[in-house]
Amino acid sequence: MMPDNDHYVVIGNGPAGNHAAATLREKDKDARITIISDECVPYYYKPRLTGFIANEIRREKLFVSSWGSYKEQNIRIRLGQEVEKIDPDSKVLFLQHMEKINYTKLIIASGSRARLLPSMSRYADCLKFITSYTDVMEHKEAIRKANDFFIFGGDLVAFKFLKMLVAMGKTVTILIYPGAFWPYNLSDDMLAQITQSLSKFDVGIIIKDNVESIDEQEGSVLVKTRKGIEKKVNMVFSFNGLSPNIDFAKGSGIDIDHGILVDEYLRTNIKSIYACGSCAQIYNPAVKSYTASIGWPNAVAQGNVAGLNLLGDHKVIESAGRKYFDLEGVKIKTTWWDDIDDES
Amino acid sequence: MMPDNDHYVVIGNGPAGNHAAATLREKDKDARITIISDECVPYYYKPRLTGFIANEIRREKLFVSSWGSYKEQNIRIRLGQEVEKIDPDSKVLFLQHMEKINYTKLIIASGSRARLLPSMSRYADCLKFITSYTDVMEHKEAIRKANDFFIFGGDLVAFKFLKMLVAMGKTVTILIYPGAFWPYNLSDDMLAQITQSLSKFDVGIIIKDNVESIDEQEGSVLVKTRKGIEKKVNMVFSFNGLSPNIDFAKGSGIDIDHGILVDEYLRTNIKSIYACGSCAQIYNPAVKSYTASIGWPNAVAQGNVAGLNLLGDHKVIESAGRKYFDLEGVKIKTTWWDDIDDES
Amino acid sequence: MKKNDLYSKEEKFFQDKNKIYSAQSVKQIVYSTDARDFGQVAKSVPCQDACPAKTNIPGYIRTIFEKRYGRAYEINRIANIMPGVLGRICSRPCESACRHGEPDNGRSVGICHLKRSCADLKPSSHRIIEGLYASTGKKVAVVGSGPAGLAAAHDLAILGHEVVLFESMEKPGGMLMYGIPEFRLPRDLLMLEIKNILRLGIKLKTNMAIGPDISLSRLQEDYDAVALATGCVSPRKLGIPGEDFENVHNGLDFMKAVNEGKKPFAGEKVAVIGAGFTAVDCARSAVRLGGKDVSINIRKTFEYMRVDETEKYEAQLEGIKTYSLIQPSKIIGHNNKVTAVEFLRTRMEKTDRPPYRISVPIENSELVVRVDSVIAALGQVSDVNIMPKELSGLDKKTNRTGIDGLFVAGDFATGSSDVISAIAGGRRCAGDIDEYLTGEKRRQKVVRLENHVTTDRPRSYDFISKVEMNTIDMEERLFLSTNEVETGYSDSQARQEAKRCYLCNLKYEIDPLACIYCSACIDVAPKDCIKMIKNVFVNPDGTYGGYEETRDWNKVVSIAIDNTNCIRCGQCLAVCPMDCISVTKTELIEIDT
Amino acid sequence: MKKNDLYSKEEKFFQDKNKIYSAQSVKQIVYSTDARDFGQVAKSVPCQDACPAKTNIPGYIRTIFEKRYGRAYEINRIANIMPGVLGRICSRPCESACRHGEPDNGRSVGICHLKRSCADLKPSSHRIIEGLYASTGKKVAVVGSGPAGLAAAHDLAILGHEVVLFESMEKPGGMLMYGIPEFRLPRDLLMLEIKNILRLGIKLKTNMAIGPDISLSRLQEDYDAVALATGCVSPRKLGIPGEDFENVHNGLDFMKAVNEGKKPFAGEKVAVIGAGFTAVDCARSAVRLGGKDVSINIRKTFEYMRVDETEKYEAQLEGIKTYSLIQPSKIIGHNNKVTAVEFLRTRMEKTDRPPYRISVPIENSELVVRVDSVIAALGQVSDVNIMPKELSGLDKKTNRTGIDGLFVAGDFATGSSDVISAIAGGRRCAGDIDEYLTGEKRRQKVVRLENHVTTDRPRSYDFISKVEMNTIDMEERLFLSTNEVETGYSDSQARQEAKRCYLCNLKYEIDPLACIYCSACIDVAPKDCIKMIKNVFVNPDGTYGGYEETRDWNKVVSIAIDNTNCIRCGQCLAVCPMDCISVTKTELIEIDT
Repeated sequence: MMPDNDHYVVIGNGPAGNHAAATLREKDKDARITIISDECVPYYYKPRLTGFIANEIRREKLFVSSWGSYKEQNIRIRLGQEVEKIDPDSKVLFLQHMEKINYTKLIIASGSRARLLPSMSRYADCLKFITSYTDVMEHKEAIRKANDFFIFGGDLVAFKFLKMLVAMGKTVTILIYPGAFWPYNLSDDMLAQITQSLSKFDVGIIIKDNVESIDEQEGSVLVKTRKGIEKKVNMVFSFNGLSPNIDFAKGSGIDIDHGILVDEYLRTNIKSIYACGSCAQIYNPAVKSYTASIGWPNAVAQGNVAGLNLLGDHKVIESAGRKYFDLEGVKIKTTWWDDIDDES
Repeated sequence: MMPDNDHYVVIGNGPAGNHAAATLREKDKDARITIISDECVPYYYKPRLTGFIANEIRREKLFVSSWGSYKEQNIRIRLGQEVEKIDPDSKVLFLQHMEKINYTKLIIASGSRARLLPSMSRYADCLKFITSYTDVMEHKEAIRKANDFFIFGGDLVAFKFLKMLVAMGKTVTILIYPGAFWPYNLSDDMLAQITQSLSKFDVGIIIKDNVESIDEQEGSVLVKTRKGIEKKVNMVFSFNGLSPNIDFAKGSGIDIDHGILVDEYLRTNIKSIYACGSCAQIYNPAVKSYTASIGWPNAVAQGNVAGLNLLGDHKVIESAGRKYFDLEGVKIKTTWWDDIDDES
Repeated sequence: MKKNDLYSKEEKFFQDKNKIYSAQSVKQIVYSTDARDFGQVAKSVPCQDACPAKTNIPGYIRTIFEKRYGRAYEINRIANIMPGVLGRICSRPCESACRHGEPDNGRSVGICHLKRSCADLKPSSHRIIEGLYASTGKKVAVVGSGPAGLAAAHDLAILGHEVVLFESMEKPGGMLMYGIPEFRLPRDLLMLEIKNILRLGIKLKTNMAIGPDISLSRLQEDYDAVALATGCVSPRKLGIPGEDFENVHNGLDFMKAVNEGKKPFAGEKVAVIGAGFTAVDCARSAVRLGGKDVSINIRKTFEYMRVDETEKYEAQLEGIKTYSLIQPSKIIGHNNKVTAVEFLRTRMEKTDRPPYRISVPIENSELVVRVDSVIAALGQVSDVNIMPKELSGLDKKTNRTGIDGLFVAGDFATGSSDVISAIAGGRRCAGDIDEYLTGEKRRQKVVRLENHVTTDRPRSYDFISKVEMNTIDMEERLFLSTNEVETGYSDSQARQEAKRCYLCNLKYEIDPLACIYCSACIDVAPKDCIKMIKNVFVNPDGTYGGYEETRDWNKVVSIAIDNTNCIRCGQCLAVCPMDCISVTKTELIEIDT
Repeated sequence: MKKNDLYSKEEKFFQDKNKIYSAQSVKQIVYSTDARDFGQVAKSVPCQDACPAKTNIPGYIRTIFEKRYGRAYEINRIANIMPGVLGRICSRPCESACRHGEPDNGRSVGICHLKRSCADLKPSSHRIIEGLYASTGKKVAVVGSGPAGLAAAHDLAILGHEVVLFESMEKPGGMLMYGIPEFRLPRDLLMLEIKNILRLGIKLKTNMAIGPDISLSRLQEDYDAVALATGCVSPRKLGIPGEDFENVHNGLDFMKAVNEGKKPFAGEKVAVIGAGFTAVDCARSAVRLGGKDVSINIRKTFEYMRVDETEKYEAQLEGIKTYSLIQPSKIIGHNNKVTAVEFLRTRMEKTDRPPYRISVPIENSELVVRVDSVIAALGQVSDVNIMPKELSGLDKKTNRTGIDGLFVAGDFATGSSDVISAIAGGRRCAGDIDEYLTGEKRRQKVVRLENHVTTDRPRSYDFISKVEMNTIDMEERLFLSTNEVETGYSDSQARQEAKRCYLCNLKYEIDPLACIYCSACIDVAPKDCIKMIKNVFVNPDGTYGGYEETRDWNKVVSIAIDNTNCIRCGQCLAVCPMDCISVTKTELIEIDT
């Protein structure tokens, strides 16, 4: 009979999850460790996806881990499996298709996904996203073949993707949606600066307008705006920021706001459950508030801390958060309230 | 094939019916003549029924005709058959049990039957009547055996029957109902006279009272009056006048008031239909009104006239009606209105 | 299984009308609008056809037999709205038409008594079921809260209109409240059934007469439609000298006074003139006021009295004499008080026009009768003064007038009739108003056809004699004049009487394709109800007429069951070797279009 | 055949509760009052059990599947009286309980959307069916025409009492009329469903407030019973400095003004404080009044908002931001006008008492937000000043008070709840009043059991994804602020969503006497729904508790279907070689006692 070892389960196969798992294995050689991912590929570099589309980066260079590396670390990896529900009382995860997984301790590092604006939900079938390997594999060939693109939104990835398309010689129109950085709205001044910054590229820029309808018509897509602009394009992409991937945690008793609320030790309100990476909102004693964390380095650091604390440590996460993003030269605040502006 | 002779039908086997039939046979040798009677005995003397009960008259003396006499006259007699309906348009009589009889001319001489007071209908099972041979045959033995009698009402027959019972040595109580001669009411004066007249007999007399209830109890009958008199007797008889036997004619289109309305020629309002005897109300040009006819001689005379007129004659019936009956010395008017009194 | 139970209107089962159901256990229901089916029901179910409101009589009698009194009450209410009231005072045209009254068949079924029995015997927890259409936002004023007005208001409320009911008297009910005596119709019952109508959100405004209190033109302004249902309240006059003497009452005023609890003078000797319900009611009320010698005086014979046998019987029981074939010629008085009536005797005579038999006075046949009072109950005519002078298009049949949005209902439209006709008229008027307001006909009559397995009644039921109504005795009647005379059937009496119904709504048919002409059915038929026919006549309106019979086997095209003679004994069904006789339950009902 | 269809209450079919129906074609219906049946229904039909009004949810969803929208509407009305209203604004406790929301089962069924669909899609000729009890002659005053008052009035009218409904505002409906914005609840629909209640003869007196216009003691004199259903209208205060500045609204007053057609000042930057429906309604209304930067500010996290996902989604769609984990500490103003709000950040903390998770402010975490207006929508408390001072016996559970004939209903009795709870409370109060007036309990809940032939739904229905509600786009929302945002399901959408329902009211049972323990059913079960058990626990109230399972065949006493896990796929039924699995339709309904 197998010894009744601990079973540490990590939900999420990104930087936070992998670094958490690696830390756990490093400190506890006997424990069962499992990473669950809803994607079907090993741990990969998300920031390299655009380069991969543009054929600047080869497929092999995309991956951080190969299949073999999990085995080496004795970490069980379960890909293509979606967690549906957590029952913290019985310490059980419910997967789709009726499987249950018992855990002793849990790290949620489920990351985030492209945000579908509520107003766009009826056009979901026509909208493409570039947030995951799966997205990219689905659209890569089509992007290469297509000529006319419409980009709706305007977050950090949006402008990276736009520049890539322009570099590939595509015709691009962008409708900049002021709420793309939700919950931070772009002001008119900001919009003007961004437009100015983009003017060096040969792209159509639409501001102060909104999508009226998107219709798929014999292979092409017709976008109409409120103000009457019509664009017939091959593909429409939506870039309106990210939402934490935390639906499965709802109703479990774990405190959730936008993301999973954790204290400075990355502990949730439920014992034995930790969260890290972009799915988490971390209490920042400095600003006396919860902040979302964005970016690869943050995720790596949080994964390490989560792993250590889960095993008994009391490390406080060092805030690697920035107060501003740089969006085409425009400073975008990472907190929403006015007065931070004055404080800074 | 039989010649398509006339078929004269007479409803009723009493004096009016038999004399009508006899007249018809006398004047028309070929016609089919049928008498229909709901009783099962040949033509008999109704006035002799009381004597027959008292054993003063033997059964044979009761009958006017024997079975043979109908045959001799070639008159078909159908006994025990009740007429249910007349259809003057198709000249059809409907008998009970689905038989139909076609006629060419019809004489209604259906007589009358004991009147059951509406107020007494709930006690119908306890009340005996003496108006037909069938009644008498049913009660004769019981009357002989019984000792205590209660008589309710007080028409002509009532007093005859009462005297018979007294003569037979029975104990009799009579409750004189002022409406017994309906539609002629006895006044208080008249009641006093009648009581006086009856005082020579050893009978209990109740006036200005009414029956409260009649209950059959183990072979005897308990009569209670409104005023609290209780009589336990063997039999209760009701004598409250007669009603014409004309239910079957209702709805046929023949004018009916109390009885069947006929003119002075005994014609009803329907061609080929005549009525005579106590079932008829005959127009009396002398008093300019319809009068009911009572009594054997009237019935005989009317039967003859009806027969003659049916065959084409125009005889006016000679009114044999009386303006008064003698009821134990009290004169009872045969018409109801006040002023006749003054006129006479 | 469930889904097969119900066929929608569209899924007509009878593609071919010659197709006959054979007995089976699956319910098959068809809603037919075929003229032949309407004709068949009208001819074969004479009671329902005779009812002005087309009450489903065999339907409710059947449910009484099943002891489902509540359901029976609701079946009644669908058509006649106030079953407890009508179960007491209906003029009963159904009973005259009942096949049980035909030759050989005994007395007609006590349909009205049974109607009352379901009101009496329904469980105390009985719930009135109403199907309310969506609110339309339209407002309708109904003037007059007698039977026609109540019926119109009820149906309009059901149809979703806002209804205000105007009544000139203090209480609603019209003739029901003020015309009919309490001993025939208890007021708590009447008010209960009126309340059951009013509770559908109908606003009742009493003491509001059109003219004095509110003008018709005002109503026309304030409401989307106005229905006049003020009935017939102007009394017919005797038209003879002395009519204005004191103590010469007209019947309706006399009844109104009695019903208001007043004690109009009647005296000991009372002569009522008239042959209708009101005459009998006046006479019976006079008895309760102390009349010792109360007479009803009619011009024709008993037969022509416009009351049913029960009323005649009860009047006679209460000592009331009916003098026929006389008509008043003069009222004689002293000091302006009536002392006597002079009558002329009459005789019956024929005319060529309706009513065909009339009474004519006999010359010099005067007779004088001493009286203390005279009550002239000759009926009423409608008071048309209420109508605008320019009104010309009044159509007595359709409830519409020449004025847009103004309707007439009940006796006011048709002239004096009876309660059930007034209710039917009120409901018809509501339908017309609804069509006017909504632009569509929302209800229609259809014949519901349902296969039926058995005949449901043994032959022995045919020989049950009619169950008489129970009544209180004379002393109780006089003890309190408002004591109800009739006391209703008991549960077992009601079921017994219900058994008598022939269930004429069960249609018997022989499948001519399966029939082998063995004539076994004809041999067992207790009536002349199964016929060898060579032809069926078709009426101009598309309904079937009579059968052309033949005794010549060469000419027989079919053996047919004559449902107008059939007494549903089921003997044919039992002997048929081919199982080719089917039973279908046919019901004339109203459904949403 | 007909008579075998129906078993009366007395003729209990289940003499032995172990007897299980086997599938057959004859309908067998039993009305049970056995605690075990109540327990079974409560456990197995979680949606109906979660509904405060105990709406027969599987029943109406099934009839929607059958395209019988009218019937579905009536099934709803039996319990919740205003299906069109609740189909829009119900707080949907049923959907949280729906078994479709359990692990593996996808999203819960759109029960509320389906409720709306039967109101939308019922035929135009649909008729509302009411079963009216006989008039009692009793008069009841109901004070307050909000959901509780309307529900109480409706039931009292049905029960035969005369009802007068007093309303202090100009229009009836209470919070429905004045609290909920028109874009969520069109007023013509609301008035239609209110009229459907009022048309049962209920007299509505508006602009009549208890206190100013009529005294409570006067009502107690004039009526046989009085029900207070004035709800909760006294707003909870923020309790912070600056609360009285201009443009600091309380939520209910703000909504009231909006719903009266006034345009209260909101400005461009609007901060709504509160986490309930009213907060969201205020925010969405502020958007329609021209607000450009409208936020909802909540103390806890999103999860603790007392609104459903649809509302959150729609608010977000309309550009409303929700800021969580902050609470206002001060309102800052200039010239008596609000200019900004000072917030403190909060964090979640545990407590030992309900609600267990609370938010606590973080010291020195102040932040100031510039605003043009503040709307404080913190909910309301009942205004108990209306109650007589000597009133001591107010029992929040029973609707009775210590004063004879005085009752309380809805939020006024229980404190602030939701519409469906208020309706349930109003109906319960009506039942209590009826018992008080008549001395008897005239209605009772029973479990109706009917044998059922098949499972009625293929397994493929389990994988249908939830059908989303259709909505109008932003431009239309802003074009006319009263435009209804949601547009309802189409016919095919409604049927599609209806297919998803597991029909939890179908009870699956294995006859232990016929079962041969072959375990074929266990093998095909898609869920852990068929269990080998050695014991069934019995709760103290007589209901069945859970199963004690065993894997030891020696201890198995029965193989049982756990109806709380069963998704009615019918696969066990199909494979059972012994035909020993039966299906029974179980429905919690109300019948006359």
